[in-house]
Amino acid sequence: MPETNIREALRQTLREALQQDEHVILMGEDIGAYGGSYGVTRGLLQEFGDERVRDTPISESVVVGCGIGAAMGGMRPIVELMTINFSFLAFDQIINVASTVHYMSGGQINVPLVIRMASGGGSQLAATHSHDLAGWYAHVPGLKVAVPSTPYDARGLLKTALREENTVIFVEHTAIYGLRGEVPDEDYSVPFGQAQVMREGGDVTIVGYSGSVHQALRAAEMLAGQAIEAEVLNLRTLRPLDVDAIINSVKKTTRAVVVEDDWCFGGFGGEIVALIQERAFDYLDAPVARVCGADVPMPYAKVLETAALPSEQHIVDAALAMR
Amino acid sequence: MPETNIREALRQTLREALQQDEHVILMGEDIGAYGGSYGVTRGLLQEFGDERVRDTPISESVVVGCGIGAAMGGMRPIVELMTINFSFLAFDQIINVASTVHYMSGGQINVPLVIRMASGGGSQLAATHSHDLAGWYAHVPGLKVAVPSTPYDARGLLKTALREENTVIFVEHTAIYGLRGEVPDEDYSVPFGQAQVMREGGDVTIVGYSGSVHQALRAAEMLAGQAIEAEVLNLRTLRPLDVDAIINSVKKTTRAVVVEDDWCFGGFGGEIVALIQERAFDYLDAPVARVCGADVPMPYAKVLETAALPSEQHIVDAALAMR
Amino acid sequence: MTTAKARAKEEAGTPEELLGLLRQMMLIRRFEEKSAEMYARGRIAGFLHLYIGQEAVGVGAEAAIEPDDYVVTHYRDHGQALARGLDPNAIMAELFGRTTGVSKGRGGSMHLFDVSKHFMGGYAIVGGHLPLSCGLALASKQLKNGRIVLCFFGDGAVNQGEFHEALNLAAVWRLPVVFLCENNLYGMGTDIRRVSAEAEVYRRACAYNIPAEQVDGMDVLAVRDVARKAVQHTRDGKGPYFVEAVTYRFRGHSMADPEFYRTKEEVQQWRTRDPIPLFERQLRDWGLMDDAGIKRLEDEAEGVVNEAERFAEESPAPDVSTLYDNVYEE
Amino acid sequence: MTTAKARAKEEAGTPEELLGLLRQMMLIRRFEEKSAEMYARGRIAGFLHLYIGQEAVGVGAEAAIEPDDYVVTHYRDHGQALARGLDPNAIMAELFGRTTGVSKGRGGSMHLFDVSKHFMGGYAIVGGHLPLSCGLALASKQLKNGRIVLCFFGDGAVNQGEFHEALNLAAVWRLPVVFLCENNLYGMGTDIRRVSAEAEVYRRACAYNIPAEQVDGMDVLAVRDVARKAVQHTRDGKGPYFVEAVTYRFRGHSMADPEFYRTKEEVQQWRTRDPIPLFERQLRDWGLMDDAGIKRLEDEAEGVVNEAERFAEESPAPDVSTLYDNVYEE
Ligand SMILES: Cc1ncc(C[n+]2csc(CCOP(=O)(O)OP(=O)(O)O)c2C)c(N)n1
Ligand SMILES: Cc1ncc(C[n+]2csc(CCOP(=O)(O)OP(=O)(O)O)c2C)c(N)n1
Ligand SMILES: [Mg+2]
Ligand SMILES: [Mg+2]
Repeated sequence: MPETNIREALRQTLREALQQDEHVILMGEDIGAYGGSYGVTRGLLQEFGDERVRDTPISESVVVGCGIGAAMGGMRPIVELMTINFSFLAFDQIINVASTVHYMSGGQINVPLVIRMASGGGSQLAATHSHDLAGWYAHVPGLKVAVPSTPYDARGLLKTALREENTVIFVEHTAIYGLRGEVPDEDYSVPFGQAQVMREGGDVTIVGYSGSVHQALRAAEMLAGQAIEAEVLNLRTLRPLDVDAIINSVKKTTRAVVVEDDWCFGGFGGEIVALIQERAFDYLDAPVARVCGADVPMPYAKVLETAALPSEQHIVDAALAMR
Repeated sequence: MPETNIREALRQTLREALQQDEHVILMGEDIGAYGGSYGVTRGLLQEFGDERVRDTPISESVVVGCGIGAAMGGMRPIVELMTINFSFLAFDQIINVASTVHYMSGGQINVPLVIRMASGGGSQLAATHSHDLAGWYAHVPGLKVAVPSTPYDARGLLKTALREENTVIFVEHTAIYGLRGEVPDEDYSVPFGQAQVMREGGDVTIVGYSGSVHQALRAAEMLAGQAIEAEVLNLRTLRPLDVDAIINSVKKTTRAVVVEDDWCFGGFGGEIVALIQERAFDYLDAPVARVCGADVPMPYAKVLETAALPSEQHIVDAALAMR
Repeated sequence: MTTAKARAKEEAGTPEELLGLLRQMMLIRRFEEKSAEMYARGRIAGFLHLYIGQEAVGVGAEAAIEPDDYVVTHYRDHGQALARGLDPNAIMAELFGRTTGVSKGRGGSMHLFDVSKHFMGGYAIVGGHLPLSCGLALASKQLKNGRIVLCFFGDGAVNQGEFHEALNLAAVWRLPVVFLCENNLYGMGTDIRRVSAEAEVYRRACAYNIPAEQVDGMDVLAVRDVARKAVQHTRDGKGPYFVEAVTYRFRGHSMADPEFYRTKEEVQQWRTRDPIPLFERQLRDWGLMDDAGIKRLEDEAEGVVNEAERFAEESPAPDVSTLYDNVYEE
Repeated sequence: MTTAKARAKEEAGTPEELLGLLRQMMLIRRFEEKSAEMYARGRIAGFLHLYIGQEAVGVGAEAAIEPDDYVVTHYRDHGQALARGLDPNAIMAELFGRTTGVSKGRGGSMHLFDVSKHFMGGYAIVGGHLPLSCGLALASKQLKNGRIVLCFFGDGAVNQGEFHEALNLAAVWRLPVVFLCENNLYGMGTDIRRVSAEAEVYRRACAYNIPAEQVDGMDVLAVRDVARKAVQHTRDGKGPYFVEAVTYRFRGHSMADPEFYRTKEEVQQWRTRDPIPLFERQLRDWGLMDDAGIKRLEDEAEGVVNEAERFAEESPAPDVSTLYDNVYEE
């Protein structure tokens, strides 16, 4: 599949996992007969049958908890949650069980579980379906958090997730499922904790993840028109976080803008800012800026939703304000 | 009650609320016949009866959801959750309903609900009962978050919470329920969004909230012994946050240490650091430091638990490292 | 299952009442068809879930409650909102995302609110509003204002933990809630028999000792009558009541649904039980309706819906400067 | 309720088997008394929940399963851990927070784990481990390794959403789980009748079409026999089985409990049904036990428990340098 989109890259990777390892099972609401609410799992039920591809009741908590238990019991379950907001119904299982049990058991049990969840705004789904709260999961020791933004990463990070011995929260931004890009057919993987420089530049570092990487790239394009060369960093995973990549870039550029869809206040972007000022304090020529979602529950109306999401213009403005 | 402890200050305030307004009801697990798992509600069932003080099933989600509905229906419910970790079972109700419904309804509905929850480590309760995740709630627009650290604040902030028209997450640190202090008998309240300078100093600002304020104060004492005058700020509420108080202090001291029990990575402390560097960049003489809980699920064994919690010595070390 | 086939005309209700039920069902049907059209034309976005096929449930149930009672429901909420008497203009404007919408354009199709009508909202987390119904009922009970709560939800919601917790609490505290499950046999693309240990949903109330009944959700009078009984029970202070209305949605789950999971034949089969022609025929049998009457009601619905479209179309989108309004009540 | 009063000695089991049950119960009792003492002496901290009074449940149920089967339970887990054959030394060391503890001192009393014994853990979120039992059972089923899951929980857990979701899923997928509710009548200080719409817990299984049975939890043989039946059912691939064992805890909920919520008389009343003397008497009636035998078992338990104390006492506390170990599996 040389060029494909994120949805296909994920499906192909799930398919291979199902083919290669009989311990892999998929569980989730409407992943089978319906074909997946975002179509990622389409066709897999037909190909692998309903023991391997399991449509579940609308019971997020037991779906995740069952995934945890199955992982403890030797399986390699992959759970799909339709929307990150629904993961809050399984929050107890993720925070109080999946992330703690390896430690609490003195290392006896581990939970090789992948929890895929769709996130992000842009489709006018309003306040109960639109947020991107990957940062919350990244806060929790015991979890790992992958946030792909290209088809290449989607496949490569999912491969890594499937080989992990720990629980991985795998966040898929709904606005970019259809985004196309090169994906080698070979069996590659993208390691966790290695950010990617998507574009090099010496004037300002723009740090993004998931959907926001593309805004960052577009902003860099716009900035280039004003003779500002932005370096764009795609984090790929939030936990582990490639702090060195961020710091090295900022040491070079002396300025940084952090971009995320999530609310600014108390969000993950604050961590990145804090790390930069901790480790590159003497290099900074301006305060690190954050470009985030507006501090509101996501509104339905298009104009409001658009205003509530970060945009390339916001990034450009932030970068220009640093000169 | 001129001098009393936090537990008593809270009880007295709840008692007055029950006396003064028949719309006030208390709901929670074991708040009645058992007397409250931390004893805060002891005696209230006997005094007000089981219509006003309602023991609930172990069903955190419906307890909170019932509080939300009752608030919509004209009551002034106060819900107790035994431990912040249990609030994750009600996370859907808090994040997807309580915080959104005012906005989503175009301002028609509001949810004047107080959700009290105990938090924090120090009692060897291990990874399912010991964290302090107030910062997560502070991330969410639509919620307010109070984090008292003295008997005076406990009473004063609870009074404000009870007059709020919005949902308030009221976080009570279990390690300081017994902490004593002056509490006037008069009907005062502590407004949200106004931090308190607990100790003045010109050399370094220590920002704390909830339990960590007391570590900050002890650290300031120790630092004074080394001729460093620390200014200690008690945030009192995380949302709204008194950013001005923080910035003003840092502009004066040029150095800051942020202290919290929570995990550092991706935690609320990052927000404070980010705000400081955004708004006092040119004043800072050193990177803002964070002193937090260790990045591990809380261990049971005393030595490990102690090592996992922030201490006054950590704060002192961080302050000294800035010279 | 309770049906109303052999009912005598006299017991069914006054002619005005009966015509009112048909009028409401026809309005909902037309409104939903228009919504689909507006979605296709890009006027409406997000997820849009139509009520077509289920009209008898919302209309029948709401005919059994008083204006002061509360209604809460899920995201498939247009029908229940219209039956409750919300202004069709303001509903359509909401779907268009306009300031004149019932939720000022903030909520969209899945989140309709009208507090003045005690329509306490459509909620888009499956099962998430059942706890609220307990709270509203607790408030009513505590304030002794006599209001009961009518809580709609789908068959998909019954496997959520919040369903269980809510039913238990309502039973223990004898809260005045009528739990009304609209069993349309599918939760999104999932056949209830594949995910529910008990596919006869009303039987689940056994675990809470809540009286429960199944009713033909294609028969508006049957729904109304069972709902009346349920409402009376709760109003008498006897605690919650559970009603399962067996129904079917004729359209996809939402506008995005490819409908892989059911056959055309099955849909066709159910369409023969379309609640609107069924009730029409009943009224004709009773001599209360004729071709001209139907035509009149159709025209009326058409008029209301066209006016709603015009209203929505002409209403302003929210101003970006209002983005931060109503995050908090001051 | 199933009891075993009129049972013939021959059907009850071999003498070794029967003595083994008594031995286990006595060991648990003594272990728990020692734990209480150690708590009072500050050797154990955190929350400590004793199993005293409920010994027949854990011992009876675990006598019905195979070493390969899985056990999961809640925070009141010492008894079930001992019955499973976990090393008393390592359990006591865990309570002391020592590296030699079953969970290396990381979990404490509420979080005992021993994967080598397929004791998959004590979990301290009420209801939170029921979903895990489904997952373990799913793995067994999928891997066809014949293991079933025995899942213990209290009466307090049955009102949690996770209980409902787990029972439904187990039933729908016919998972080999025995759900064993230890109904000791109180969830912390809350009488089950005040918070549960159906206080006869086993009846709740009706909502999931899961076969269910109530058993006298003070009668170790009755528990064992019902558990055997349940285990056979699940092992035969017929799906989950629900057992309610009615029992009582003689001590407070945890060491911090002031016990305002129940009377001394009630406790006294239940103490007359103490499972250990009850079974002792049964064995005496059958001629399998006498004063000397009892003395021997008491001494044995005493010896094991004293050794556990010594072991724990002499074991090292974790080194602070290991704080970050096992956050992740590498
Ligand atoms: C907690 C949660 N999980 C999943 C979804 C996605 N979802 C939306 S509607 C739906 C099906 C609900 O079916 P049902 O309750 O039967 O209502 P119906 O759509 O048939 O009216 C699902 C799974 C959701 N909104 N909330
Ligand atoms: C989700 C959650 N809510 C509340 C608690 C606090 N809590 C611990 S034990 C307990 C009572 C449980 O009662 P039951 O299930 O009957 O078990 P028992 O203690 O009687 O053995 C409660 C409320 C908890 N641990 N987890
Ligand atoms: Mg349905
Ligand atoms: Mg109990």
